[in-house]
Amino acid sequence: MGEHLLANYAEVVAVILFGIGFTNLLLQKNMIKKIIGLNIMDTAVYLFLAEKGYIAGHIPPLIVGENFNPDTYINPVPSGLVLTGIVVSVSVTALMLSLTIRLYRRYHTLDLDEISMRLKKEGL
Amino acid sequence: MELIRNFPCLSIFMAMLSAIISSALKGNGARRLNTFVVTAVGVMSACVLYLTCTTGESYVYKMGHFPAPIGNEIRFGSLEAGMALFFCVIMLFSLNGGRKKIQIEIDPGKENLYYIMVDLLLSSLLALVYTNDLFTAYVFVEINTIAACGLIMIMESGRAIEAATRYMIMSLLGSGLFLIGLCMLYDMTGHLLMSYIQISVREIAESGTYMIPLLVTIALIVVGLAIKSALFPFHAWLPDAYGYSTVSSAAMLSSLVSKGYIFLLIKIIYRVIGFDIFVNSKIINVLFVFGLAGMIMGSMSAIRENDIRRMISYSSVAQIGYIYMGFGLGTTVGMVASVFHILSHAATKSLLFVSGVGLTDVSGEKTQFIELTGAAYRNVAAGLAFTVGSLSMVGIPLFSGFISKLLFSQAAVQSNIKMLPTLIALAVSTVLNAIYFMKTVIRIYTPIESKYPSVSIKKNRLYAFTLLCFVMLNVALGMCSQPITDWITQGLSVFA
Amino acid sequence: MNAFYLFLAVLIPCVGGVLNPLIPWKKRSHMLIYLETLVVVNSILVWVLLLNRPEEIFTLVHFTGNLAIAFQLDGLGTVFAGLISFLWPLATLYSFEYMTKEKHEKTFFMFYTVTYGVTLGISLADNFLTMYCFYELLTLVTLPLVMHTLTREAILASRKYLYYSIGGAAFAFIGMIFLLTYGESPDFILGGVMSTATLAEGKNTFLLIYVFSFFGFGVKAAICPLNSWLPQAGVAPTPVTALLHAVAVVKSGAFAIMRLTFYCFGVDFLRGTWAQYLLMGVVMFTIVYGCSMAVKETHLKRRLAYSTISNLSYILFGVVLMTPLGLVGALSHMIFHAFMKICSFFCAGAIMHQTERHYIHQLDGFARKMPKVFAIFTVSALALMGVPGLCGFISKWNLVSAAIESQNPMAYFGIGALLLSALLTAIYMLTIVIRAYFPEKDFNYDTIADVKDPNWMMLLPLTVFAVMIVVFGLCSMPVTELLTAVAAGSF
Amino acid sequence: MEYILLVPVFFPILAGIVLLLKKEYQKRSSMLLYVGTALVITGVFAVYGIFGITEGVTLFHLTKTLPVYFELDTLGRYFSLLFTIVWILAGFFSFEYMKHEEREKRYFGYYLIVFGVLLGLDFSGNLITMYLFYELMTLTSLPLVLHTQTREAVMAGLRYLFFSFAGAYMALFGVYFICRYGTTLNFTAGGVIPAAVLQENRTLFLVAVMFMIIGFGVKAGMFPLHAWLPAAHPVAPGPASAVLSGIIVKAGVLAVIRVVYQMIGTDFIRGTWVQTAWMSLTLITVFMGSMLAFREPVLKKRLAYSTVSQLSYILFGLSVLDAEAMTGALLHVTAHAFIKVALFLCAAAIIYQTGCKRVEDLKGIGKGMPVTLWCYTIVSLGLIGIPPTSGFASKWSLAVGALASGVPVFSWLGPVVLLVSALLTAGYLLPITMQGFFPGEGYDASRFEGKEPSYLMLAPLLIFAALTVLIGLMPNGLTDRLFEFAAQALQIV
Repeated sequence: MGEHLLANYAEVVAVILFGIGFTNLLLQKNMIKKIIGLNIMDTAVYLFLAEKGYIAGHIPPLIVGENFNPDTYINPVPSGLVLTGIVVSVSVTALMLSLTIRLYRRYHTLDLDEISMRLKKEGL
Repeated sequence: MELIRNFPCLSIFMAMLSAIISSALKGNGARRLNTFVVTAVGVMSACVLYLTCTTGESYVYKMGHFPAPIGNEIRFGSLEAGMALFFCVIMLFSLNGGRKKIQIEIDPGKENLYYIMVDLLLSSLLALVYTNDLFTAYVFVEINTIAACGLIMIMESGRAIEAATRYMIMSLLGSGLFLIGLCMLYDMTGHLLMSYIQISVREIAESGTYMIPLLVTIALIVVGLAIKSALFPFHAWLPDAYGYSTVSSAAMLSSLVSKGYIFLLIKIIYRVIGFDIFVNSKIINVLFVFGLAGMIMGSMSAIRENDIRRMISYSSVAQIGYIYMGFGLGTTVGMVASVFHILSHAATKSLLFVSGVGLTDVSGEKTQFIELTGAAYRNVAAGLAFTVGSLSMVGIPLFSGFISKLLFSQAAVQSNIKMLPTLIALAVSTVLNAIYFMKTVIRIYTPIESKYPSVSIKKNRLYAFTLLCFVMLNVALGMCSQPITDWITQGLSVFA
Repeated sequence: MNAFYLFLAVLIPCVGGVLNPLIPWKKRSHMLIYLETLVVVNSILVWVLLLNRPEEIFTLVHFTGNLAIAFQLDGLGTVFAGLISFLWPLATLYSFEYMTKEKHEKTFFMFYTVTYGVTLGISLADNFLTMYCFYELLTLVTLPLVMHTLTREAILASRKYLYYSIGGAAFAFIGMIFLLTYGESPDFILGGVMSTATLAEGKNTFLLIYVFSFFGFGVKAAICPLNSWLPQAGVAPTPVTALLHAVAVVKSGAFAIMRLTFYCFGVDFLRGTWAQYLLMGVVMFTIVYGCSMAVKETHLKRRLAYSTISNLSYILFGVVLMTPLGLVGALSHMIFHAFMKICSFFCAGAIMHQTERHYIHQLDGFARKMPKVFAIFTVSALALMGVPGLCGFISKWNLVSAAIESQNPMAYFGIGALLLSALLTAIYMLTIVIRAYFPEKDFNYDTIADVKDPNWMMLLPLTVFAVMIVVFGLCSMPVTELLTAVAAGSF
Repeated sequence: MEYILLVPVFFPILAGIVLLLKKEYQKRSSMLLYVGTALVITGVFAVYGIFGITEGVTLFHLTKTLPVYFELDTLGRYFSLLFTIVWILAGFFSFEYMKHEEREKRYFGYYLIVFGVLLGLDFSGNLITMYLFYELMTLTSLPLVLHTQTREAVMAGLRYLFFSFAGAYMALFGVYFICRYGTTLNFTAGGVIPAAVLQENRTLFLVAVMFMIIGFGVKAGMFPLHAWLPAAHPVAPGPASAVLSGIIVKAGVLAVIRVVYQMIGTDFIRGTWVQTAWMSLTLITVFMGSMLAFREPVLKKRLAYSTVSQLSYILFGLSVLDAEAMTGALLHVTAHAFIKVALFLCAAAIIYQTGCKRVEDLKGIGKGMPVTLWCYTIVSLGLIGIPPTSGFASKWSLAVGALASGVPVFSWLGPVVLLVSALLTAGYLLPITMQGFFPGEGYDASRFEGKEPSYLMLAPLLIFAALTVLIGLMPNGLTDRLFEFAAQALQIV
């Protein structure tokens, strides 16, 4: 068991990071911390993907000049996935932030539970 | 015929394009464009459905330049086409039914934004339905989430924003899990195209290595999608999100967005994991239990609810429980029942939301039951439609709900262990459904000297017509269920 | 005759009823003539059908697979259809007079007439699904009738009625699924539709399912502990309580149970199992319980409703004996109780209509002022008690003979329950009669000076029913023979 | 010709119904004429039927297996003759008595109906017919009980009704089984159920018989369901209490004989717990009835308790299952009928004339109403069992039969209890005579002066007193016939 963990340390780190991010997103009350959690979570996934796509000793899949030797490249697909993922993550984070701003403007707090309490009190 | 094969791809892009164009249009224009696009996509889907049904095969459509193992693909059979058509129909009806409310509730300057969101939603739904690539599915899941969130928060009331935030957080948790599961799957199989993943998964399963990671992966994906589609106990966000958004949004969210995810799950079960592997994993038992719990608890919460919109929302929790319970049975028949229930519930729930708003409108915009007394006399069409919806929900014969109940029970009978719990839960849930829906029906038909004015059908032609369409759809599902179940069965068979 | 007419018989009242509120009537009498004609014509149609029985099956629509809405007429259906088509025109006539004091007549008569069609649908159903559909419809179309007065009480009652009925149907639904899955034929077949091998395989499961569906349909037949909706539903106008909650609705429940027991699961399978003993116990308890509650009750209609609960379980007792003779007993009590109870309810309705009095202690000395109504009420009371010479005696006799014949020791206790219930019946019915006929010595008749017999529209049905009670009591043989043939499957 | 049998049953019923439906008579006498004629006609036809017709007649079938059938056997003849005599005489008595009651028409209407029903009960040739008339009897006699419509009367009437129905339904339990397993429903000496069947379902039938004995015993005031009797009999108008106490209770006896002797058969229950229980119940009732009568201050109630006690004499005689004892029991039916009717009529006459109801008010009544009190005294002696009255003859047979029966314990316990009860009977009846004639020094009995009732009332009293003595003097003709019947019923060759 231990050996496996050690051998795949990058994956282990990724999963731990994912766990941290997930827990933050789920349990933090503060909106900003939630968003940070979200980002940690996403980043963990990218780490995981990057590690998966990396082949030791190979170079990035960039075509420089006429040199074209697929055997020396790392797997390009995960890199593509990471890029796409980052785009998605950015947009989602932006949306979350905009929501946070709106809530803050209205209620002057970042605590989601408190906002809920207030809404209940207002009886809306 | 060749042309028709381009339609799925075309419809996705049309929807996206219209979203982009709409940003440059005013509210009315965006609305017209949207109506046109939805209709056009519907027609195209119908053509695709016709094609796939007549040939009885599924087609693969290459996206981009790369061939199969690496490139992106669209794949469509009769089930996908039918779903796409159905989603278009429901979307059209929901938008028409809530049109007035949209004009009232949304800041005129932002109306076009609303339609942008709807267009995006449509495109993402279509993509979810058609795509054969898992990562593409993830991307569109996120687009779908964003669009849905936009539909909720467009109301700009505190509650709506709060609901949107909560919805967003839960969705992100779900998609996070989905994503990591997806990556692990990719790690194990080295593919992103569903068909190829399945081959590898099969090999893994046969060789017996990596069983635990495989199981974990399946669990992550399933839980991720379950959170997004509000399976009990992950449903906390749902009543607020459905209850405080504008009516069209609520109708679309409940009948389309969550159904889109469920359809994706079905697709993953069949195309990615393989139905038999999925059945042999323990996960279906978990789904089964949560499904049953959802059926009961959702209804219980609905009974306690004092607000008609939230009550209908909680009812969705129960209905989603039905669908997952059907998955949990682990038979093809159960799956057919679940798919049928997706249709039936979508048709009924949007009908309920749309007719519910008609009732609240004539009760001073109040959603509390006490204000609704006698509302059916003030808005006859809405009252009748709400009654039909309720009867269908309760599972009265002739309406769609009855057929899905019938299919579920027939599926349940085939399983020895799960038979009794399912049947009893179905019966109990029927009673609970009857309690809260019929209570409402009786209330709206209790005449009272009301201070609120009535609305005649003549003034609300479009609304009444929409309701009529919904009712017809419902009755059609209830009366002519044979072709539909045939179609589902056939669709599922070409699915894998 | 062509089997299509079966469907027609179901359709005419439904369509005719729905048309009623849509037609702009100039005068009330026009509407009444229309309705009565409609009902009478349909009843004639039904009777013609009964006498020239169509052999084939009329299929209306196919649902999925072998599920279809289909109609046919067999022995059991004949009995039930004959019964309701005889009672309905008379009850309609009665309600014309009764409803003069109520509002929303048009809607009322719409649902009242539609219910006729739906009940016929139950009796003419060819398969379980059809019966189930009409059974659910029955709940829905009778609901507005229960809440007709729209008082808070009525709404609560109707809600309860609805929940109970739908809940019951949900459990009956389970049975239906099993029958559809394991049955060899979707149609009703005397002796059961499942093969012995299938049944033997999952014996206990099938028994459990049978018990579920028995209780499911039992809701309408008001078996304990699912009976509390029935007395509450007494807030409805009397024609509803009388016809629906003494005959059509509750008997539909009993009828469905007969179908379930004799035509679906098959008595050979059920006899001697724990399911039989359990149900017999429940039924016996209900028999006694209903009567005891009736004795306690002081509201006239509610007392009769409790009496109905008890009497329905008589019918079910015959069913759970699970012998052909038991079915004969059950059917005869179904018919005779219909006459007796509708008669007593209509008397109660006449009293309420004429005098606005609802409680038994208000009825002192009424017999002198309403001699006809009370004479008829007395006849029905005696018949309910089972005095020989009136029809109640015959049906009880048939039930008990079946119980003895079944050689089932528990059935002997059932006889005891029947007799105890007969005694309680005597108590709760005759206290009313005696109060009305023999008020206390210094009773002042001026206090009820306003009380008088109702007009012919009410008296005619009452008289017919009373006469039928006596006629059936004296010459029951043709009926019993018919029922024996039905139970043997030779009719 | 056998259809004549139906006349005495249905004629009075119809006549009664007609009377009830008619408008109020202008003149009282025309109503009395109508009633009197109806009674006499019925009596004539009844006597003709009793002595002249041997064949049975089937009226119709209730169900295929349940014919309504009339036939007269010895028992039926005996009972119907007795009922006819008493009913007509008491009827004439009430012509006078009912003057001080209201709603006479209703009273006479039901009086006629009950007459017909009772004759139907006697004439019935099978179990189901008997049961039918038994229930009808309960229902139609109810208006007689609660005639006065005081609260007390209504309550007593209800009690009467419900106890009777409880009994009838208990009996019905047995009827069901007999009808199922019996070879015939007609009354047959020795029973109708094959011995093999009886043995096979032994427990069931024993329970059924016990139910039937207790059930029909309700009408005969047998413990434990006797409580209705002391309540119901006294509240009725005088002549009605007389026939209730003298006649209608006998219907219970008749039913018990029919069931035990002619349906189940005595062999089956001899020596079983049923017989023991039955005997115990009757003896308890005998003793308890007498004790309660002894303590009761109201005259009519005292007589009612006496009825409870005396009826159980009869039932005890039947329960011994011995020909001699049964003869005694049957004889006591007549004896008690005449005596108790006479006693009640005396009480009625006293109430009618003076309004006195309690025993202590009757001191010195002998001064004013000597004929009434003498009649009372004579029949009292009969009830106690002092020769030469009918009561002596019947009780003698009873005791002898019991002693000879050889039933353990009860063969001597029975006569002892009967003796004690006789002493108690003397104790509760005779003080009235003594105080009536000898009120004691200085007691002013002038309020009773000239209160002797009219001849219409006196005549029945005298006739009953005379009959009591007559039977006591010459019981043999009757006892022989009865013994013959008893021997046949017990199948003693």
